[in-house]
Amino acid sequence: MNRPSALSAPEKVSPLKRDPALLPALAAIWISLAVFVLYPLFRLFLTTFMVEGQLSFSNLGAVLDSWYDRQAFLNSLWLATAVSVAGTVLGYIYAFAVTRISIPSWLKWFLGAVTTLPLISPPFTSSIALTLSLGPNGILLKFFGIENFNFYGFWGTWMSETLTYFPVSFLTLAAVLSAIDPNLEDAGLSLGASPGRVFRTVTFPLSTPGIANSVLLLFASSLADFATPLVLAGHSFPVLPTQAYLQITGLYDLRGGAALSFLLLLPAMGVYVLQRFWVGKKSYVTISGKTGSRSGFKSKGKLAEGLVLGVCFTVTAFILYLYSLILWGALVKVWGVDNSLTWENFHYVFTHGRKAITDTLSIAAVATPLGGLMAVVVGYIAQRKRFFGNRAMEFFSMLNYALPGTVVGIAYVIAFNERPILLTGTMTILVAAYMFRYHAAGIRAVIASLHQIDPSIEEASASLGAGAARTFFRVTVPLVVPAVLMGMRYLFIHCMTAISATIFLVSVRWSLLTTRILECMTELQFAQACAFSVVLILLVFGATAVLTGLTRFATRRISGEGGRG
Amino acid sequence: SGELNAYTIMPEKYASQVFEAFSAETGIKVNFMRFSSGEALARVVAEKNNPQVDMILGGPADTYEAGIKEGVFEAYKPAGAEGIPEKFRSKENYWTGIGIIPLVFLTNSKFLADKGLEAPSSWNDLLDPAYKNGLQMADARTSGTATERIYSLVKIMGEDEAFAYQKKMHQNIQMYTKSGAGGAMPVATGQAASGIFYIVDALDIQQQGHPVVISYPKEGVSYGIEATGVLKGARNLENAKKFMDWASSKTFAQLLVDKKINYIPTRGDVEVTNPALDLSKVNLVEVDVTWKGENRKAFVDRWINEVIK
Amino acid sequence: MAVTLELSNVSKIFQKDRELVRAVDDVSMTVTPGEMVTFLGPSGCGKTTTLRMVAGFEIPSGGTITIDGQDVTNVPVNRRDIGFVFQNYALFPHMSVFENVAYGLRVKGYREEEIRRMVREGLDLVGLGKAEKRFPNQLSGGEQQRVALARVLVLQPRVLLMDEPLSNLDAKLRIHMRTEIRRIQKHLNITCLYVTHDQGEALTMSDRIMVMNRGKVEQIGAPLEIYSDPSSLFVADFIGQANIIPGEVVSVEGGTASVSIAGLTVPVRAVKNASFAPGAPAAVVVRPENLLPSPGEGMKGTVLTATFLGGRMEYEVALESGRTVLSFDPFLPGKRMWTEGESISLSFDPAVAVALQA
Amino acid sequence: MAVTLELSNVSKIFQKDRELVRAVDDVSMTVTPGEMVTFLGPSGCGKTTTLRMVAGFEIPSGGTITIDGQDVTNVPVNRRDIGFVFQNYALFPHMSVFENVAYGLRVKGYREEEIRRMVREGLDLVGLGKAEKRFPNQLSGGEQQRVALARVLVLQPRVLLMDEPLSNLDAKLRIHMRTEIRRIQKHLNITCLYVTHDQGEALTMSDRIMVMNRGKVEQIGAPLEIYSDPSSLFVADFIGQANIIPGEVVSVEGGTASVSIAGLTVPVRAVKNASFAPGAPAAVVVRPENLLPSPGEGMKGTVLTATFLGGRMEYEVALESGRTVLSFDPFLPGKRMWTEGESISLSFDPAVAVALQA
Ligand SMILES: Nc1ncnc2c1ncn2[C@@H]1O[C@H](COP(=O)(O)OP(=O)(O)OP(=O)(O)O)[C@@H](O)[C@H]1O
Ligand SMILES: Nc1ncnc2c1ncn2[C@@H]1O[C@H](COP(=O)(O)OP(=O)(O)OP(=O)(O)O)[C@@H](O)[C@H]1O
Ligand SMILES: [Fe+3]
Ligand SMILES: [Mg+2]
Ligand SMILES: [Mg+2]
Repeated sequence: MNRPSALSAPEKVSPLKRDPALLPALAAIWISLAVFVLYPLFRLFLTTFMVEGQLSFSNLGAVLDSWYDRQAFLNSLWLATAVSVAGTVLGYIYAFAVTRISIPSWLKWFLGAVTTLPLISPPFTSSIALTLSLGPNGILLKFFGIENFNFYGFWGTWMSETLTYFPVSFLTLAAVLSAIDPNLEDAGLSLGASPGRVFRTVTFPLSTPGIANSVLLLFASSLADFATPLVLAGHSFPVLPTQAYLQITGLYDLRGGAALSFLLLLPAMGVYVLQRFWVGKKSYVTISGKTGSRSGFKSKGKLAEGLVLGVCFTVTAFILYLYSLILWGALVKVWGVDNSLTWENFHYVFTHGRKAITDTLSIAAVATPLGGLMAVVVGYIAQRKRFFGNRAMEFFSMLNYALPGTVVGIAYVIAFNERPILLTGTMTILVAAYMFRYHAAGIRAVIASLHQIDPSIEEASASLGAGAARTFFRVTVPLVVPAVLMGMRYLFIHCMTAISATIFLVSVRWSLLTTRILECMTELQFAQACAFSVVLILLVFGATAVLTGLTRFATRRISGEGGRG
Repeated sequence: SGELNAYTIMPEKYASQVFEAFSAETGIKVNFMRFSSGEALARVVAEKNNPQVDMILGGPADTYEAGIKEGVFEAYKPAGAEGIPEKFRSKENYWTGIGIIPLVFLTNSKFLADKGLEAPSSWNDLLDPAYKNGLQMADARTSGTATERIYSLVKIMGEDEAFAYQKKMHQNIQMYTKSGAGGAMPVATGQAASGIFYIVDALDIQQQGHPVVISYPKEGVSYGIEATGVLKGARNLENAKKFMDWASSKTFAQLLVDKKINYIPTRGDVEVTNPALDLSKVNLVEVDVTWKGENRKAFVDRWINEVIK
Repeated sequence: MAVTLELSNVSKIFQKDRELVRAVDDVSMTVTPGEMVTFLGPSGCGKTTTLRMVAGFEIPSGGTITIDGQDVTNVPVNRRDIGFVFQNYALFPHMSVFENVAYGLRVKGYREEEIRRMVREGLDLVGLGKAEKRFPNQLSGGEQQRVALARVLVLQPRVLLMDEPLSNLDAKLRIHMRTEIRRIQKHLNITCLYVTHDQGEALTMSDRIMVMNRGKVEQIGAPLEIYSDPSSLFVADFIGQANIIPGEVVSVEGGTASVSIAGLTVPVRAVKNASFAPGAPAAVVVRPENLLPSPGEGMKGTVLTATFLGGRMEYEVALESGRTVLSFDPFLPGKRMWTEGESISLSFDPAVAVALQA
Repeated sequence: MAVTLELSNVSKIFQKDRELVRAVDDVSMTVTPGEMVTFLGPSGCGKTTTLRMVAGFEIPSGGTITIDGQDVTNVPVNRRDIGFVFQNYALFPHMSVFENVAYGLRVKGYREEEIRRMVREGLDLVGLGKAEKRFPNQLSGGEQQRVALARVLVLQPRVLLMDEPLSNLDAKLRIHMRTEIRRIQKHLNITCLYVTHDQGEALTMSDRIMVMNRGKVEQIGAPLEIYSDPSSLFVADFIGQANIIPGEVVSVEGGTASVSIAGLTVPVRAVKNASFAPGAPAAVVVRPENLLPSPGEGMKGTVLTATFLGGRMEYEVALESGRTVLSFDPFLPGKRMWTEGESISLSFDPAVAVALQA
């Protein structure tokens, strides 16, 4: 406009004024974040860095002086980068196979189901299967006649973490890929671009929100994971969360360990900022209110399809192989010694583990819907509403996720073991610990999905008289339901399997399945541990089915067969 | 009667038997949870302003020593303390030793047969190139088992020699595990050849039926002390003290033997039946707990900087 | 029931990087209760943006909007009781056609059987009675648009805002739909803003038309007024088709200006509010249907193109002055037809031409 | 350069739950090189689906499609050298306007400065020269549509498929764009299929028109032919506006049938291929512009509505038979105008009416 503008830049009207339903939601989120994320970390921070009533970073200094810890910091970054890249690539390949290649739907289901397995690997069990296969004298190494494969250290850790975390990436990306309007790819093709080029210039860039969020999630997961390196990294590849854990549990140095953990927040924050920057302000809206028809699948080229499916099948076979080892381990008397089949181990699980199973299920049953709700609400507000404190809210909601579980657990004990918020020994503290730690995946997936939805669809709802809450539950939520489901499934699985944070929170009244598994491992009851894992897998599959059914029911025909796949 | 809440570092399967017997005798109901030593300590430290449990059962004496510095333990000298040698008890009565566990070599017998070797009977046997990439043992930064190993070596060889030895042994290491028992399973399954463990873990593997042999080095080994102690601020202080009294008694020592709980009782007045726990043929090296505590950090640092660098 | 809608000095500025887009610029207008006002204007002139501000999707950068006397600038969309038909339909992709249409009714809390009845009625109205189980991506473009329309019409809102609601329909259906819309709107006395690119639609349906250009209001008036008394060359040119023939004012008398065009002096009605002085340049607007081949004298020219257009012939004629004009000759059998390259002479009835300031 | 396009017995069946939608039903047609064929038909009749099959987005359920004599039924889209303008635009949301338009050019491997020049030209063509840095979500509906058009036109494909490419443009721009499209298409001799709802567009632009109904071809022919010789009542009714007046054949002679309507016997041209027998019922199609108020005798009726439509008056008249007919009377000053409720008498020129089998 050539005329000097009489009106200044667009005037800002507080979104709260126009969207009164936002206020209670915002208040609820901030309060819960303050109580369950900020307050514990603040208390831990004080414990760590207050020396005789004075702020002092001597703890950190001492740690940073050690070459070993510095190395660990660098290794952590390197490992997290490698895992997030490899996991995202693998996740993308799976998502691509499921959403873009015409394969029978049972096969899609099967691929999807198998990828849940690694998620359900309670600490150590899958690592053990891996070690048995690829470690020194490993079954697979012998089978393929490979020698001198240095499994312990970077390679083993990287492989195990990639396998464990890629399903998160797969689920996020599948939701995003299936929501790309097929007309856009059609347009690319009709402009003469080859399928490969369309992928490069249209499909891939449009999945940016999914990729960015997957990378962020995987990076944070790997950064915070101490259990896998604990078993597989060995001495030659120290990483920071393991060091922190060791500092606390091995050297009885809580302050040093916590200090090390706080160090992890720097790269996490860095990646968060990078991710925002990468996704940027571009538009990725591919679900507009004017839909094109879905077109018949078009071949992406035999070579590419073959390659993608090849990778999928290889990885799937490998996962199946690993878990059949565990199943085998659960069914035999003594692994490798007495291979006679027995139900004894399962019997053990259902007798000694019954309370743990019911407790864990109840906790998961409470945390999962709450976490799912929290994930959509936070994701929605972070992506759709623009006002002060938005970014902070989004970042805080990831804090617990990006810190090693042990540290979070300790922070919870310190914060909630005395008035005013006395929670130790209750179910609440366990639910909160799981929820605020593992809702991150759901939030990221929701954010990624929302990027694709034209706001005019929500506007339409408002103009039809629906209030913010109704619009949210009837329109927004169903549209991001794949993402929410994914988040809930992730949360549920972690309620059933994660241990690091809650090891400090379990109490006599509330015991957890994974604690039992860990016990089995430390007490060298390998077979029982395997049996627990098998039971866990079955429970998770059952629960996932129920979850999917319930959500479908609740939101009626979400993305029904007629809607987006 | 009443209640008693405890963390146990002793494995669940043992602790449950111990507490069961205690409850049967006193009518006190025990609620307990099992943690690794570091986790248990971290937890009691974090909970120190409002302790959730009254006592800790099991775990190496060093853990208790570290806890004393954090001020989490309550001094109490149990009634049966006199029956336990002083070297197995805290000077200030913060903890009491209830069992001892020497280090042993655990070796896969298939491996030995393949290589035509005998079970190692000297520390130097582990330097044999046949063990190359075959040893798994605990990491000094995490595991009491590992520090115990260093104490043994330092006592036997002197400090510099001990680290020189470890550097040599490092050539054969496949992996340092984070937990003391972590390497036992790989040895059992043949993934690793041999390793150094506390007797409890080694015996456990053997009793499951895995093809392993347990042997002691002729130069000697030190041992760990399994202890128990009362927490400061315990809500059921009286019951906790009762437990301490009971755990120091001969009844308890006999229970360990009868139930095949693989600790060697600290009291000398019970007879050990398991030959593997018969220490008469074992060259035990005495190591003072305070010395352990004082030197631990220095040794671990030296281990990091000299052995694994 | 019917409400007044008032826009006072409403503006909207979009800021993009360093570029400021003044999409709507100081628009003021009052829509009386039950009135239907159509927005006409070139692509990108700010019609949608204005409508979106009235709906409350967009916050005006300046100015106020009142509905029924109440300032709604900060009232949330869902409290405004408006109906909005989106240019891009904005159907809920996850809901069947039935559910899309039932959505607003459910919000209002109708009973299930009522909803079923009303949705059926709405879908029958737009001719989609049989598609209620389908999902939006199983519908053709026009079918989607009709669902969007039905979704809003069943609600009978106080204020109805429609953004090119018929653009993807065929002529027959469009005519049918526009009569239906008009009927409902009149029957329920709904205040209505309507955006269209179809001038026939604008002229037939509206009580008044607002012509916009680059974010500004060019003229607001009844259809006939806009057509016959365009207040600016832009409006004259934009509405219908217009031949704008430059000339010079010879004399002015009352509402009539004598203008000399191509040597001829013709008395033409002067546009309202014009102040012509003899000797000043003037532009005479002659509609193509008023510029007809004449057997006698007239403006001479050569036929550039002759197109058969159903009910009429359309001639593009290059006048001797070099200017190209359009002539629509009603097609009647037996009438002489011209072909490309032929000489032609055109004349018009000055009474239905109008002179504007050039 | 120009290619033939041939569809032989092409069908498309969508299966949804138990419902089978036969969207395209046995369509056969040949488009000669450089020809522009327009698809006309009611909403949902299968136009888009046909176009999508030609493009290769959809695999026909039956039949074959050949381009330039080569069976392309199984050739991937990107090897067909087609250009497709989507009904819903399908702009790349993550690319600026410039990048959207440059996309196809980059694929073809033009040099950067050439691309820049061609994109500029393309954008200037659609009047969006200044918007090249914007993103699609910062454009108005019409602007988006123009970008979609430019993106395809710059490529100059062998076959151009356009699905309502001008539906969201204002009348002026639409006319401008259609002449431009036609010019480019003729100049480059591009074979072109065009879907539109605007009959004016179809009649002016096309070499031939294909009228579809419920997936089937109703008639293919030159515009004038379709208009004046509709082969079915559907076509007659759909194209333009038609008064269909039932009558009875009195006698047939050559191409002329004498039909008795409302007591009068009029000689009307019989449609091609019709076989009339005296006494058989016939439908006489009279275009509203041919049904004019007559001072003398004619069909008597009462004016229901009288609408001013710019260049003409539109009368809706109830005949004595109860049938409602439309009459378009060119609006000329001084001409008598009827108002609602007045009696009127209408007559038509039988030479431009046509009799169809009823
Ligand atoms: N994926 C689908 N599943 C089921 N039916 C479909 C699907 N896609 C289109 N149809 C139906 O096929 C018919 C033809 O659709 P098409 O899009 O070709 O119509 P069209 O002629 O382009 O209409 P319009 O002018 O409204 O765009 C319609 O009735 C539509 O509802
Ligand atoms: N988010 C935005 N950022 C920048 N410019 C915008 C944005 N939205 C719209 N515009 C610009 O504002 C102007 C008015 O847009 P608007 O959508 O109101 O046009 P319109 O009159 O509805 O046009 P059409 O008939 O093509 O739909 C256009 O030039 C458009 O490019
Ligand atoms: Fe964890
Ligand atoms: Mg618009
Ligand atoms: Mg269509």
